[in-house]
Amino acid sequence: MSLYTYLLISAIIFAIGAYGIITQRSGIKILMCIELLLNSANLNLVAFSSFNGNATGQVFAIFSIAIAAAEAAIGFAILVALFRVRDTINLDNINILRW
Amino acid sequence: MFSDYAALIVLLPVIAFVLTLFLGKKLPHGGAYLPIAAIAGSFIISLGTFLEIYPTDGIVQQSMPWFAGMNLGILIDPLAVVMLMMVSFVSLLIHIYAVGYMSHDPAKPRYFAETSLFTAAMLSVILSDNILQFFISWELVGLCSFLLIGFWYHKPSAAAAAKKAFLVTRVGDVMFLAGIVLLYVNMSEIITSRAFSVGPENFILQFKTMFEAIPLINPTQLTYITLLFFGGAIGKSGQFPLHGWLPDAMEGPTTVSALIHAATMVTAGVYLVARTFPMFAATPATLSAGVPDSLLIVAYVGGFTALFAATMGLVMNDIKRVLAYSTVSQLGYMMLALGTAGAVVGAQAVGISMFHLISHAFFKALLFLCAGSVIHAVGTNDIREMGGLFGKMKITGTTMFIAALALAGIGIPFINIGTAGFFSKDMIIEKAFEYGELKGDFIPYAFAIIAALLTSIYIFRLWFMAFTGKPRSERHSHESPGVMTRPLMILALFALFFGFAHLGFYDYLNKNFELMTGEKAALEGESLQMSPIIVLLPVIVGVLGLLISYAIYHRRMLDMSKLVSTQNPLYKLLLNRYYEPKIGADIIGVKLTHDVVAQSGEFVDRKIIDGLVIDNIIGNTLFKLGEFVRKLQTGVVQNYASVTILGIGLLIIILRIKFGGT
Amino acid sequence: MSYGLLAPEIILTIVGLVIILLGLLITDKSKNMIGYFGAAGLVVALGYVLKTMTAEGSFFYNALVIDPLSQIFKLIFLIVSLMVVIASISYFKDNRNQDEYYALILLSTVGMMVVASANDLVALFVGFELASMSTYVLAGFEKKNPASLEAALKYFIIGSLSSALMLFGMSLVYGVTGSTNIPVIIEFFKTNPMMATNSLDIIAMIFLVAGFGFKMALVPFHMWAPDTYEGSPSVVSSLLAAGSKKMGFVAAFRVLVLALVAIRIDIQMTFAILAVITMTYGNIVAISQRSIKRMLAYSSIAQAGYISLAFVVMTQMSVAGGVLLALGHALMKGGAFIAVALVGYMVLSDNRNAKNLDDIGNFAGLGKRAPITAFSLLVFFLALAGIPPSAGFIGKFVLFYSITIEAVAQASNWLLLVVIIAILNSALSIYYYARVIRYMYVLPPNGEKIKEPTPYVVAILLAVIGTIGIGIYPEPFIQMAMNAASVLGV
Amino acid sequence: MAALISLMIAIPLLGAIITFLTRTREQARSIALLTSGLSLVISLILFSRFDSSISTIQFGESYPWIASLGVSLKFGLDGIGMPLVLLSNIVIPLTVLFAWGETKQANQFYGLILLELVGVLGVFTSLDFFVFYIFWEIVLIPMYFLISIWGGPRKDYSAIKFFIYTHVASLVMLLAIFSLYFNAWQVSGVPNFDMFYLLKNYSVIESPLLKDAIFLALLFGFLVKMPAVPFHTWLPDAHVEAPTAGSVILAALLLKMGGYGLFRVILPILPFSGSPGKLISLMAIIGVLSILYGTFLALAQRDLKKMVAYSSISHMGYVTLGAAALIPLSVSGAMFQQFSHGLITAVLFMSCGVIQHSAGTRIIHDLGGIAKHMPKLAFLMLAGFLASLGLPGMSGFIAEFLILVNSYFTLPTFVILALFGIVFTAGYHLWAMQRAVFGTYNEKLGHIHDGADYGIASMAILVLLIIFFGLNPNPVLTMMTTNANQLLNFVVLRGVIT
Repeated sequence: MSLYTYLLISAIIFAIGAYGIITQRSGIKILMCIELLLNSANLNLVAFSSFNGNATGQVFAIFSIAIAAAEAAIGFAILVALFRVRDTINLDNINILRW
Repeated sequence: MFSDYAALIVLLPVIAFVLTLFLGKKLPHGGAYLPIAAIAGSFIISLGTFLEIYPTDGIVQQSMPWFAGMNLGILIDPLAVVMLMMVSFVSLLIHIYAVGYMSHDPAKPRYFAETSLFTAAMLSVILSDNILQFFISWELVGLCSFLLIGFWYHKPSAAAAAKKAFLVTRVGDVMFLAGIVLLYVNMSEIITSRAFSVGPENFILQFKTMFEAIPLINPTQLTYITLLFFGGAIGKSGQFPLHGWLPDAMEGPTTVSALIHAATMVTAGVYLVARTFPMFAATPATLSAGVPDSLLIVAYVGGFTALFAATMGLVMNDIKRVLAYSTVSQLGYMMLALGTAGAVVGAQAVGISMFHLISHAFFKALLFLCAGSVIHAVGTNDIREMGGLFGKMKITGTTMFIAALALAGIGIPFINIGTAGFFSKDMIIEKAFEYGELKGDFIPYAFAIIAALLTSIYIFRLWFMAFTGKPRSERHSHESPGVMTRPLMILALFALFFGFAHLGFYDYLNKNFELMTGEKAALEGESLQMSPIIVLLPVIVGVLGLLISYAIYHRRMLDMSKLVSTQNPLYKLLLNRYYEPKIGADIIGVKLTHDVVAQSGEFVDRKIIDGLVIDNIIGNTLFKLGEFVRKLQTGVVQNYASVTILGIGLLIIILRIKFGGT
Repeated sequence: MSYGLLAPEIILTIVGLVIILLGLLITDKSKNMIGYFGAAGLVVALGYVLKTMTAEGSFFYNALVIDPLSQIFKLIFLIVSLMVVIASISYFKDNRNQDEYYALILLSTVGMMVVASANDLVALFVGFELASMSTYVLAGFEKKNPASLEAALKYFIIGSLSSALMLFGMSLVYGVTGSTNIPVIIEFFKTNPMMATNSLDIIAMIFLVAGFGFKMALVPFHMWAPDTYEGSPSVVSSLLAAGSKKMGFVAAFRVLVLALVAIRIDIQMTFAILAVITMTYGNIVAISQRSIKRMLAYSSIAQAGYISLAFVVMTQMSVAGGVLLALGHALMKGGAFIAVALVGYMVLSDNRNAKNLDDIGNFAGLGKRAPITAFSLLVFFLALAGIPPSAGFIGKFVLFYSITIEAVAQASNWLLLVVIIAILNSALSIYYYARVIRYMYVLPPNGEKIKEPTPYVVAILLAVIGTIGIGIYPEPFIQMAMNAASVLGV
Repeated sequence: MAALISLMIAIPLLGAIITFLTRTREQARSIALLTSGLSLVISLILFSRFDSSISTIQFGESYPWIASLGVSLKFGLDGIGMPLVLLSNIVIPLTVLFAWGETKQANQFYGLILLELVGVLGVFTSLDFFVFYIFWEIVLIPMYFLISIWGGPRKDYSAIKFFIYTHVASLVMLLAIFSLYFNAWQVSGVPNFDMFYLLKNYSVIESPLLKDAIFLALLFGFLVKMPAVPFHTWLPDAHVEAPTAGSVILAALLLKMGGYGLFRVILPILPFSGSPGKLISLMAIIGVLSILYGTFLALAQRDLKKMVAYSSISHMGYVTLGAAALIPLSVSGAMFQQFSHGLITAVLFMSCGVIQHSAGTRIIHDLGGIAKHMPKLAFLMLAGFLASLGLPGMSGFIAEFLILVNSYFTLPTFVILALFGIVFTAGYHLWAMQRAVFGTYNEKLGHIHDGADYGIASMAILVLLIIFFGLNPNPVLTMMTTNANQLLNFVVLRGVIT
């Protein structure tokens, strides 16, 4: 597989993630889409690392995975707190702050 | 010795002004004695100066630098000294008279302060040795006139008349100022081009410097300058077409009318032309260039005004209005004298004109004071409500009759006995005739002689209506107190006998411009020998006018009711003063200037420049835009994400287009 | 190798961790002490930074560098954190979660400082995320308040999206250049200029811009900012607007030099458009706000527009101007949000159940009710509007000046147009500031005069002194900014 | 006694701070009067030591400030600045005196007035463009507050319009300052904000287009302040709503900053601009347009104060015209017009203030005959109005006369146009006097009475000064002429006009 195949796949994943963020209403799904975005970048990094012949990319990817985990944790925490107050995580309804 | 204190002539009344204004309330008679004393001082110094310089043909010149190359200074030459004596003397008499006349007015201090300031300003006009100081004093005279016309400011008509007087004369003043601007520019160009050197004692706008530079000034420019000066004179002396303010100015106290609008201030215009006469006289050289001769215009305007004002004098019913139009008419004579005689006898015209000016000052002041005395007695201005007053007011009646005779110019020709007006006015009419002979243009003469007839008719109409016949009002009238009648008698003496001074006067004034510049003016031509009929004619029309009035208004030989009715268009035209107030004030003043120009300006300013551009286009658009854009912030987070991603997409597209893609 | 130059970060990390530990050990009542402890830590760190303003050094295989640019931004972050911490002593008084709060603030500050020093994309990303994640939590710290949670959620979603975008961009850069070390990347583009203009690289650049732009609140990556600033606790808004926003700028300064080397004119034009749209948008929308925090948020967007003008020409002068304005903005906006927090305190003391604490109506007669706050807000607003003598003026002055001279030097009409638009914007902003000023000083008060709590006052006065001080004696700050700019070698 | 100028600026600044902190209005006004009076004393000392025969900067002071930008605190006075410093120091204490009875937030009120003094003094004395700009901007803020706290019904709109409009103009001017600064920097390699230095290097700029752009930007900045038509629309609004003290300061001092800019900045660079001929015509057109437009608009006003505001526009038009004529005496006339208008307009606005205060209205039609009950006011107001319409013997005449007479050399057509305005100028002044002050007393006004003594006193002092300078303009005119001559040396050298 050439580099471009990886890039293509990563681009597709990225696109799916982006599309999901725009269209989904559930907070959880949006979190998952963000994970998709991050992982498309990770895929890139690893692929480039392999083709560039140095390990920096893989190191970067490991960092990024760790961060993504933390991020997801925070995201869920916020969603839980929100759910306690508002009884919903449908993002369409969460718009008291606007204009 | 007196001439060293010449500055005091002006300063004394100024000091009196300040003192009276602030201390007048605490002094008896509203502090009237301060200005009287001060003006008496001015008169004494003037007289003393005259006696000093008359025998030696001297002149007094004092000057000091002021600002930016201008100066303040004093010039007392024959022209100035006779004016000084006249103004201070008449003013003194009128002030004395006013002590009685104004005795019941609560605002006496203000009155006397203002008349005192007026006298100072007028004396300063006369004394000025440069045109700027002349202009400044001239404006102050106008200011005082404004203040005094509006003396009873709580009367709306008085406030309106004051405003009108100031505005109309302002039109002339602006022309005068424009003339000064033009003169200054020409003078400084002459000076910088070094074609002309000024000594350290000479200043750019000094009369002396100006007159010396006359030959160097471009003749066309000189004509413009003189015409603009004359424009100023038209405004101040109430010549056509800026005459309308003067009859309205009668809203002030009668003493003011006598002082300002008859004897002194209005003559400032004539004095201006006389003062700068060498410049006017130098203009005919440009006739060939198609530019009109300034003196010709002076003559025509003066002559026309003399006639024009006299026609209105015929129909006025307000005693002061009649006298006001008479003043306008007589000022026209003075202008006419400067214009026609200037062409015939050169600078001697100044003497002729000034002589009429001074004799007019005496008899017109007298007329007004008499009118004041009458008004004081009957409490109305309307001559239709007077009548039969002679029995009750002998002194007033007699003195007024003398004044009327003087105004009508009645005397006995060939043996030279007559009233002041006889000598002064007949001389002008004769010169107008000579001018006709010389130039083949008898129009000025025609103006003058017809006006003389009308003058005689209206003044005796006034006298007969007021003093003879049956009383037409119930009011019990009585003679005025001595403080008022004594000045009348003094003035009557002058009105009767001043004329005999005419020869000496002419001689003295003829030297005027020679003394200043040191050059001898060429005497132009000997007087023509005149046919007796021409010499007699002015007197004949004068007497004729008297008889006509006697017939109509005393003997009631003619029924005037047909003529004197608003059905008669001519009468209506005259009574409405040729619709001048309507055209001047309503149409030009209010409709055109205020309603059309100013209001449309206001509209443009508020609605277009400010409203449309600033408020609507800039202000409202921004607010509306803000309100609109604000709504894009929906509060839904997916939309935010969409915008972010859309933004990235757009950026990529923009940059790809830039690069064409690789 | 000595790690002395990294002492501030180390101290803050330790203090942060100790605070968490302390929180477990002490009673809820004595937690009010923690704020002072945090402030002390910040003061020590600040002292270190001030001492080493001109120091240079590099650490961890050149992943972190200490240079004037990093130091001046660290200064900004530390000052802001200090202000926020001091103000929070009042704001979060008697809150039983104070320990976590202060720990998060300190950690987020460490994150920002790491970004300021980052010389490697990995370090940059890690620092970015540290700061971001701490602030996500901080934004939602009032966990009973739906607005606060909503703010946190929006901030979090858009923030993570941006992080992902940025990471994606970084991956592409790494792919093209084979390195994550910024100087190496720049060197690579310098030697291979052709590489710089391929599509991948442009996309990478845009993704990076999006990532930084999110923090900077640059249109179109700004959408979260008004909601988050409005919903978060005011002191946290202060940290976000004044502190973490600047993180985006320092990252952009470091990385986008590369853009400058790479694609020059076009990125210039793009930034110019972004900057102009941002400032205009911010100002126009700010006009009609009734919530002062929201208005400040939009004003903050507008300010981001001004600061990003620095990228348009990328001269030493313009970067210095950007840095100065960033410094000024940190003080002014930080102070302003804290002042709003004080107003909220005041309103609550009137009425415990009051809603819309930052409604403009609550500012009526503030000049009488809380004179120090009102005066400080006046100073901040005038400074934000660019009226001299103030930090805002000096920053704008240098910045606008740098653009003008470029416009003149390049005879570039569109650059001139950009400045003129910036200037008109600056004038327009007066409108909404003046509106608040009017409420404060012209309208009658609707309550009694209050006693302003000391911690707030200290924090606000710190900002006021900084704002005016820079305005009156800008010389050392200009020097610092110029030094910082010279690091970039532009 | 080297630092007199900075002392003169520092005293009112200190006074302002103290005033803000005082508690009672008696303290506040006493301190305001005291400090502004001290400042007046210093300016009188400066004035008496001033050598009118030299055109260079006197009493120069310089302190380093922002070295990296080349900014230093440079102050100094010459014939352009000295009279305006004197004017400021005359007007402000009198304004404080006039507003002696202010009760609303008095300490802030007097403090802001003192801050205005600080601002204008700074503008008129600073010789460093950066410092100049700072003072230029500082002036806005107190005025904004004066209007928006103590103003009339539409004060919000007016205050903000004033603030933004003039601020935009300052910013445009700032751009031009940038360009000048950059240019000078390139020439010498050293950053320097010295005003004269920047202006001197203007001629080095190569592109005529750029030169003109800089010139126009500066001109715009000053014309808005003056204000000249068509950039004047902020002025009527500001004046109508401002409190009397604010109007007085605005018209008497703030407008003068624009004129000061013309002399200090515009004239020195005018001969070196890209197309001086066109720019001169532009200035002349704007000047005459302002004169006539202001006059006619004043004629249309129903509100006395608005009328006075438009008359200010008209009078400031003379300044532009005189400056554009580039004749030494026309320029010094224009400078004198600034000085004189400052005194006159103060009287006019004070009159409006007294009328508003006691009659409760300023609409001319609603007044009438107030002279009956307010004789002192009527007298002083009449004096002010007469001065304003250019009555000889008052300072306004000297200025307008010098401008008209001397501008005729280079701009004859414009002078003739301006002359037309004079009649109408007299017209609206007298019309207003007649309707408002004279005539039958309008009984609807109820019982009115003369203004308070301190107000009348300060007006009287101003009237005396107007008359004094009308009779003897030399104390200030001489120094103006000296500097005007020096300014125009360049003009002659460059052969801009022949």
